[in-house]
Amino acid sequence: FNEPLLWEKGSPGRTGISLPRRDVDEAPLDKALTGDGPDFPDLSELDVVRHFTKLSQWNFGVDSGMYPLGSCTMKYNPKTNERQASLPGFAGAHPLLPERLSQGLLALMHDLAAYLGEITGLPAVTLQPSAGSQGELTGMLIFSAYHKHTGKPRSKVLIPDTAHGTNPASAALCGFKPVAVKSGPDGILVPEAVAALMDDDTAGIMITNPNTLGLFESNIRQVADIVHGKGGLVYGDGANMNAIMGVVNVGDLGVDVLHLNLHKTFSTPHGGGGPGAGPVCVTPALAPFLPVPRVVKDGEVFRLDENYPLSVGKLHAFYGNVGILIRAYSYILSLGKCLKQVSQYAVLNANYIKQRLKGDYHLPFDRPCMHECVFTDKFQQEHHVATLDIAKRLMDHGFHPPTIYFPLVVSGAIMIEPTESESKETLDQFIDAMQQIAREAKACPDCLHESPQFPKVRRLDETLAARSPCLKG
Amino acid sequence: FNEPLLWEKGSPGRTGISLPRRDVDEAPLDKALTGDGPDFPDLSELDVVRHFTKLSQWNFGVDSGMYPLGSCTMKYNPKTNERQASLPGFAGAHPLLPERLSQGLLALMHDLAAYLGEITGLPAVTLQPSAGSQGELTGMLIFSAYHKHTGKPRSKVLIPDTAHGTNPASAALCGFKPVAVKSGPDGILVPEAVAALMDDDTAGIMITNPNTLGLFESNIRQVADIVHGKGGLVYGDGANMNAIMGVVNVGDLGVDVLHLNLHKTFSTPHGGGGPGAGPVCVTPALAPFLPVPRVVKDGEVFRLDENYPLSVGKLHAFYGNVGILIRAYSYILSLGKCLKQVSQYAVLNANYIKQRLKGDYHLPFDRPCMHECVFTDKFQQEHHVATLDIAKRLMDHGFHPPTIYFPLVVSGAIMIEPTESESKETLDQFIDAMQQIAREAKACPDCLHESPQFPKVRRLDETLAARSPCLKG
Amino acid sequence: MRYLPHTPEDIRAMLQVVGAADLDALFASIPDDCRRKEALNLPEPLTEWELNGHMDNLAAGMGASPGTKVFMGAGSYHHHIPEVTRQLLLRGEYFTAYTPYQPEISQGTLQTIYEYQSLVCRLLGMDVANASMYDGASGLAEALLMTIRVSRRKTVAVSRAVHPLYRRVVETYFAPTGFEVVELPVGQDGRTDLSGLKDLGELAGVALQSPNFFGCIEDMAAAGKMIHADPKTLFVAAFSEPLAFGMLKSPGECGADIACGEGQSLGIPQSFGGPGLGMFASRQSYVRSMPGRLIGKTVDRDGKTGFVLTLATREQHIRREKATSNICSNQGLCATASTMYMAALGGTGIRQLARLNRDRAEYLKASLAKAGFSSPFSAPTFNEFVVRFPDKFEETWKALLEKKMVAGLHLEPYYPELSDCWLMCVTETIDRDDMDTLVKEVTR
Amino acid sequence: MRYLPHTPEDIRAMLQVVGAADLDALFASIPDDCRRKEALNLPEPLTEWELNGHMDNLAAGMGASPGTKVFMGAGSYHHHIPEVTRQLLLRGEYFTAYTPYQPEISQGTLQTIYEYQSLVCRLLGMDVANASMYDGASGLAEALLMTIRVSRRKTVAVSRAVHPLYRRVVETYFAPTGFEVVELPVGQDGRTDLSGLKDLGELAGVALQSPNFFGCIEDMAAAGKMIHADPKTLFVAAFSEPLAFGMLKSPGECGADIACGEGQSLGIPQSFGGPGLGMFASRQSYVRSMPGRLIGKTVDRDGKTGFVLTLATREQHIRREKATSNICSNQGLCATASTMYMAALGGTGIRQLARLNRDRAEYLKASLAKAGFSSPFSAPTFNEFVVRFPDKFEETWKALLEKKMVAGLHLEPYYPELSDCWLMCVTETIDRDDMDTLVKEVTR
Repeated sequence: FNEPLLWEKGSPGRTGISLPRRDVDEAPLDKALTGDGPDFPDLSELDVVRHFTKLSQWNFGVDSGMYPLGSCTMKYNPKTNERQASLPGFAGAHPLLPERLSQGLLALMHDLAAYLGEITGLPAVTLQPSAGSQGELTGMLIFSAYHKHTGKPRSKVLIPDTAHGTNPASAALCGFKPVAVKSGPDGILVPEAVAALMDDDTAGIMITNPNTLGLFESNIRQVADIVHGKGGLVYGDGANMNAIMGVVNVGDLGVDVLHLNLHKTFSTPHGGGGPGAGPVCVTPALAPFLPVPRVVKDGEVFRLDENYPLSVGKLHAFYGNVGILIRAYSYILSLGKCLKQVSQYAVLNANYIKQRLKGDYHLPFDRPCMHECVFTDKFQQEHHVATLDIAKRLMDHGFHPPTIYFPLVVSGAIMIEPTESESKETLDQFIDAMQQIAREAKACPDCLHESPQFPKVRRLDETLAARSPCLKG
Repeated sequence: FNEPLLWEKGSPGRTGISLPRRDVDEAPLDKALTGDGPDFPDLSELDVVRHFTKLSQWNFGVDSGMYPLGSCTMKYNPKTNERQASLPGFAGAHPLLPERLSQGLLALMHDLAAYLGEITGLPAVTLQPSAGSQGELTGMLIFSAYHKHTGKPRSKVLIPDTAHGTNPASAALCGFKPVAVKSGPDGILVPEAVAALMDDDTAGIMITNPNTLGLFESNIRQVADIVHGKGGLVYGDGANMNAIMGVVNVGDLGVDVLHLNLHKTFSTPHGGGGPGAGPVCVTPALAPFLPVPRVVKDGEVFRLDENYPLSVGKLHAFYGNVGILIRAYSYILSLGKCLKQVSQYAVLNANYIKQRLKGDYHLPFDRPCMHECVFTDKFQQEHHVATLDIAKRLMDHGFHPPTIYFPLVVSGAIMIEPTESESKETLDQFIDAMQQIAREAKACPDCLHESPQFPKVRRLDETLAARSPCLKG
Repeated sequence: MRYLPHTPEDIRAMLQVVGAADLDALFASIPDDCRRKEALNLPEPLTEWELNGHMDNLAAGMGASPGTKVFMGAGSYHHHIPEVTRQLLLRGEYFTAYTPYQPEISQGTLQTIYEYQSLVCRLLGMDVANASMYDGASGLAEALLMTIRVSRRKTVAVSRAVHPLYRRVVETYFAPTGFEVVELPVGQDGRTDLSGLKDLGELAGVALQSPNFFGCIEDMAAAGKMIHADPKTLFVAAFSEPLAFGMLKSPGECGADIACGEGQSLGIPQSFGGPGLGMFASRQSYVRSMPGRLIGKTVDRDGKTGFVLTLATREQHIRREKATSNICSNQGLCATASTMYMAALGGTGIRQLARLNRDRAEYLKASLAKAGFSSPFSAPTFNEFVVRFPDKFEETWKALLEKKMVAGLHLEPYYPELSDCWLMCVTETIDRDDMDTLVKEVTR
Repeated sequence: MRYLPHTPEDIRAMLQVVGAADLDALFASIPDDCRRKEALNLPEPLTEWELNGHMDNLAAGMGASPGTKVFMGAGSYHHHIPEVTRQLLLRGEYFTAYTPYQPEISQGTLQTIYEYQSLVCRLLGMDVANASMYDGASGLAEALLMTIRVSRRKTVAVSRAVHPLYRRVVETYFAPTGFEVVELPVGQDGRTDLSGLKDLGELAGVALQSPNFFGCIEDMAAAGKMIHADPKTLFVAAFSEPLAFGMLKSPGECGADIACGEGQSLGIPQSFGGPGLGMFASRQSYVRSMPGRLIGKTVDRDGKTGFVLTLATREQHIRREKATSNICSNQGLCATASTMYMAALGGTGIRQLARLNRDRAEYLKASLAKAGFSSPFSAPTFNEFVVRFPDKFEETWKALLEKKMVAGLHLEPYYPELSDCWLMCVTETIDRDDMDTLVKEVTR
């Protein structure tokens, strides 16, 4: 059934909210300043409940089934984290409360930063960036500030072709010119390629590790040495941290700056696109450049400290997405040392899928993967079946499709990240579905072209949407 | 997609719960007493979340759309009531806490009883019965205790054919023989019919008012006089109280005992069948017979009083479904005097549907109805389309069907109770759907026989289920 | 008001269709002398925010767990409830649905309750379970009435060690029926003394509770044999703490014909005593005499598996006064909660949790004994036990309330012969530190 | 651990398929010198119940509304949030979904955000709104960068009455770019003084906030005219309290080219400052220069209406370094919350609620004035205003903390020239009694 748009519902004068009693007189206001108020529909509370209940039913989430969207780490979002974030003491807290009345959240932020420092091996941490991309921006601001401070502003940043898509834009926002580095034949970075490009006008390199092919950049220490040798810095995109917690100390690899995506590795809800949180972890040497304010502990008291003259400044009006930080903190406390198991199982699951599907789908890099594996549609192309068809058909089997056509270095990529949350039975069901689709690609390519059949709508005309944009009603 | 049964999932040793740390030694126990523990499946937390998320999606509730199930008063269940009932002070309260630590809920129960007394006009109230049917049982126990006390145990109870289905069973549980009273040609009780049956071995009469045809029993005062004249009592089934709040004082009608269904009139959730709550309101004369304990107020302190020697005793180990009482109390406080509007709009909605559909469906009693109206399939029978087909087809239009084949006095009954929660637009959509079905009954009877088409399953084989019961897996 | 959608314009338009001049005219069929004269004397409606404040105040006036340490069970147990259960139960599709009369759009409720019935059978070792009763007490009353229907006899026997409040509900149900309830005494060890059973004549049923009200684990297997010495007598196994079956022999293994009790322990908040969950199960042969709703598995027109309400011919809307019971609902949402809870707990979890309950209770029992407070009863116990305290303990108990501890339930009002005894309870929510504190406080 | 489904048997079976001897062997591709030597130095995992206790303790250490009466706004507002919003947001289908890359199974998120975009346009009087930015501050920075892209100029002007913390974020974003930000002064009346505008040369954009940081309502219509005296300059209308548009002229009506600000007021908990909601809208002609995600309406193969992410060619994963911004997510769940809130509020509700906010704030302003504490500024205000307090007020303010009142925000750290001034806020959550109490306390 269709659900009408909000403004196709309701009746003027109806109400869906409880307004406090009026206990003061009306105060007049200059007519020149006042308007008519927005043309919102008037609904009852039940109208609102039904509308959003129905809309939600057309959505697929981790709670609906396996969601192996590569590079997005769609793990289980624990329900208890929602309880914690909604405690009135947290949810009702004004950000400018005096420190005496904010000790609970200041302590939480202080300890969360320490845990993230321990997990990454980069002990100086800001929690302020609102998402991974703002974390990247923060990292680039630090690059910029560092080089300015050391007296040598630089103009370029190296970015391998296996890095995350946001990296070039983040670098560009800080005035850096991104320079692409081609990865080697094994899908990983070759030190020589970096050495050839690294010079003293290059601020550093941005490396996603494990990279977007799901492979560990095993030459990273050599690469870091090359970059450091030229006075550059190494930025690590920690979006894929879920693969290596407790296994790799990122600080040991020569990485100077790393952002994390709490909505990936640390189980905070994705919420249909956000809010996220993108803490940035740096070496002690770069700590002075972190955003302010920073939470510091004086004896038993926590306070906010603005006094870092080299700081890049503020990225958020207050302290970032604290509600998200609370959830990540809850997750870390719930798992503690078992975070290493999280990574082990995430990697086990990806390798299991890789191994079981590699007869059915083309595997461009057949080597042990980390938390995700990348196939292509090469075998299916023979039957005129493309990655998109395979993805859409998976919906008819009750699965969310993997990430498709990314990374760009692989043509027709199918990037599968199961995460540690999925059980062996669920993986087996997914593998069965993928194998059935592979068989169907041979037997009935049109069945795939016509998919999906079961969701509320069929394939949507994206060209029409972009050519004649209709962005509001 | 099918969702497997719980025990078809899981893997032994997996866990979905957080067990407290063991901080004491194991204590041995005689082997003769110990068993192996139940054969439950072992699931992860995510398994549990997905299982019940998916199952819930196959259910239709008031939050999903209009649910005009006659006699069930499927009104909106306000979300705030859930907040209140889950406050830790309430949800975590042990029923045998000392009174000093129970003042909050004792006050709530005391005031709720007073409000229900005011709404019904029967001021002595017990909140203990767990549902309407237990309320009826309580009423019959009071009948029995009253007659025993006045020295004349009686053996029969009069029950009109338009009364609720549970009435005869409730009377029988108390050892009364139910005697049917035929309603008159207008669908309401005729005093003469009662006079002919009422004698001094008859404990009283059970009247549903408004009755199950949605009609007000306008002769109720005369009927009550007849019953009282023979020393009998009048029981009112208040399941349909949603029609008459603020309009009728039930005490004025001559009713001595009345039960209410909080999950009908007072908006508590139906929860797929319960829990309900069935408070019983009685005249001051019958107060001594109410169940114990009763909440009393001594000065500013509330306490539980057991000292009512004529009481029928206890119906519930503790005080009834307090969690449900909290919700009803919240509802009453949220509406206050506006409860009269609730009844007015409920009646308006039913009459509007009656008026708009009476050309399309046969209306056995064409007179102003109260909160529900009863049609039949008489017009559609000509095309071999029955009430059941109409009901099932409504599902394909996104509505829950009305109550069907009840009341029994009307052949092929379709009993529609919209409640006050539904807006005019929703009623119009429902009316459109019903009219379309009426047209379809003529044009394509088989389309109706083959309905529903859209839900997860089609018509189910109930005969098979009853003939070879499979009640567990 | 946000629950009432009608605008003045809607009302006007609808009245016109109906042909009524105003809202009052809708009630024309109600005679004048039946109309209410005075307005409802109720408070002004509260806003959502005023209501929140008011309810927060009332809730603050309660001494509830976990803020207060409650060493008291007696039929209501404080167990941890996973947040998962709470959030899933709030899903409107479960929560705002009625009894699943229309199975095609009620498969969620139906499959869930089918799973509930199945897990209850597994837990209790029984053949068939219903969709739930109101609570443990009325369930016991219904069970005893069922033994009368099945056996066509007129007397039932109930142990004095059955929860005293359950027995009062049984009394209420039996009062107008003419059937008799006799009481079985409690022995020195805290278990039911069945030695006089054979002198009680033809019994329809015999009800024991295990763990019983004193926390003592009855020797149910032996009791079953003694009761079945008369093959027509039904053995009713009652309970108030089903978690015990994570480690004890199930009622079915002990020969019970009917097992019934309170399921609140299984994921349902205490809520001042209700709503709870009346669990009810029996042998297959008695299914048609069983009260309450039943869900069965079947197929649809296309042969696809589905679930429906079944065997409704036992019920009151069809059989009317001949029905097995007048019950026409269940505790649907509570049964759903317990299904979620049992699913989360799993077989491994329930074994561990039951063990932990017992072991912690044993720790307190031993600590109190060491401090000089021993139990009058020798039978093994699960997570509750009786302790004899010295004369002045009532003062200590009151003093402990100030320290937010409820040090057990005084048995005097329920068992005058145990006026110096207190029923203690320890679940997994009470840890060793809590117990050590209690022992320190009662010995000081 | 309940989040990790693998049993030892599962692991064994999977390792065998993979061909790895043990879990460590899975990491063979990581060179030895890249392996972590020491174990993670993290606390032991907490149980769900230990975590609850720990978090309850931390939360108890906060002076949060409603327990504390906070007369402070300054970009974070305590408004009532309906329980409906809270419960609907917990629905897993919304909550656990990712960015709607696969529209066929994401119509819930997509239609909701399309509705969000539409309601934002209606509220702000703008042509097109994006799917949201991180917060009001970074949204303003993005807006100013957008004026530079559109106008191809290099300097922007920002009023000193714009939220000082927003201006600091703008500084951060601009620092490495080489573009310049100049400040516009505040006049005697508390509004931006635009008289010097014409001397500032070719401006890409001019940003004003209304109500501004001092709560003063800027004369935006007049400002728009002055700014557009240079037709290439874009007028950026910022805000931190969108509820004001329930009664004020919208940015669009005042000629704004871009409207951007913080939407936390619209149904989102304060949460110590985040997550909030960066609302962002512009004129139609600038849509392709706009940062952030956009949802558009389209049809499926059968001609059925549906919604998709669109105009992605502006975005970083396609345009890479040429993208309009590096932002690749939005505040999806917060945008969803605000859509639910705006739907519940409705047009009638937002008018009434805005009025009530203003009227209550005016009551406090008048009461304080009567008590001798007047505002340094004469411009009309919405629900915040500045008051000048006497020298020793800091002591009173601290004393009031003990009484659970936060009597406004001291402006000194933000505006040294206003060192004796405090920014007060009154929303609908503060009633007359609360205000009377405050006035009594500050005058005693």
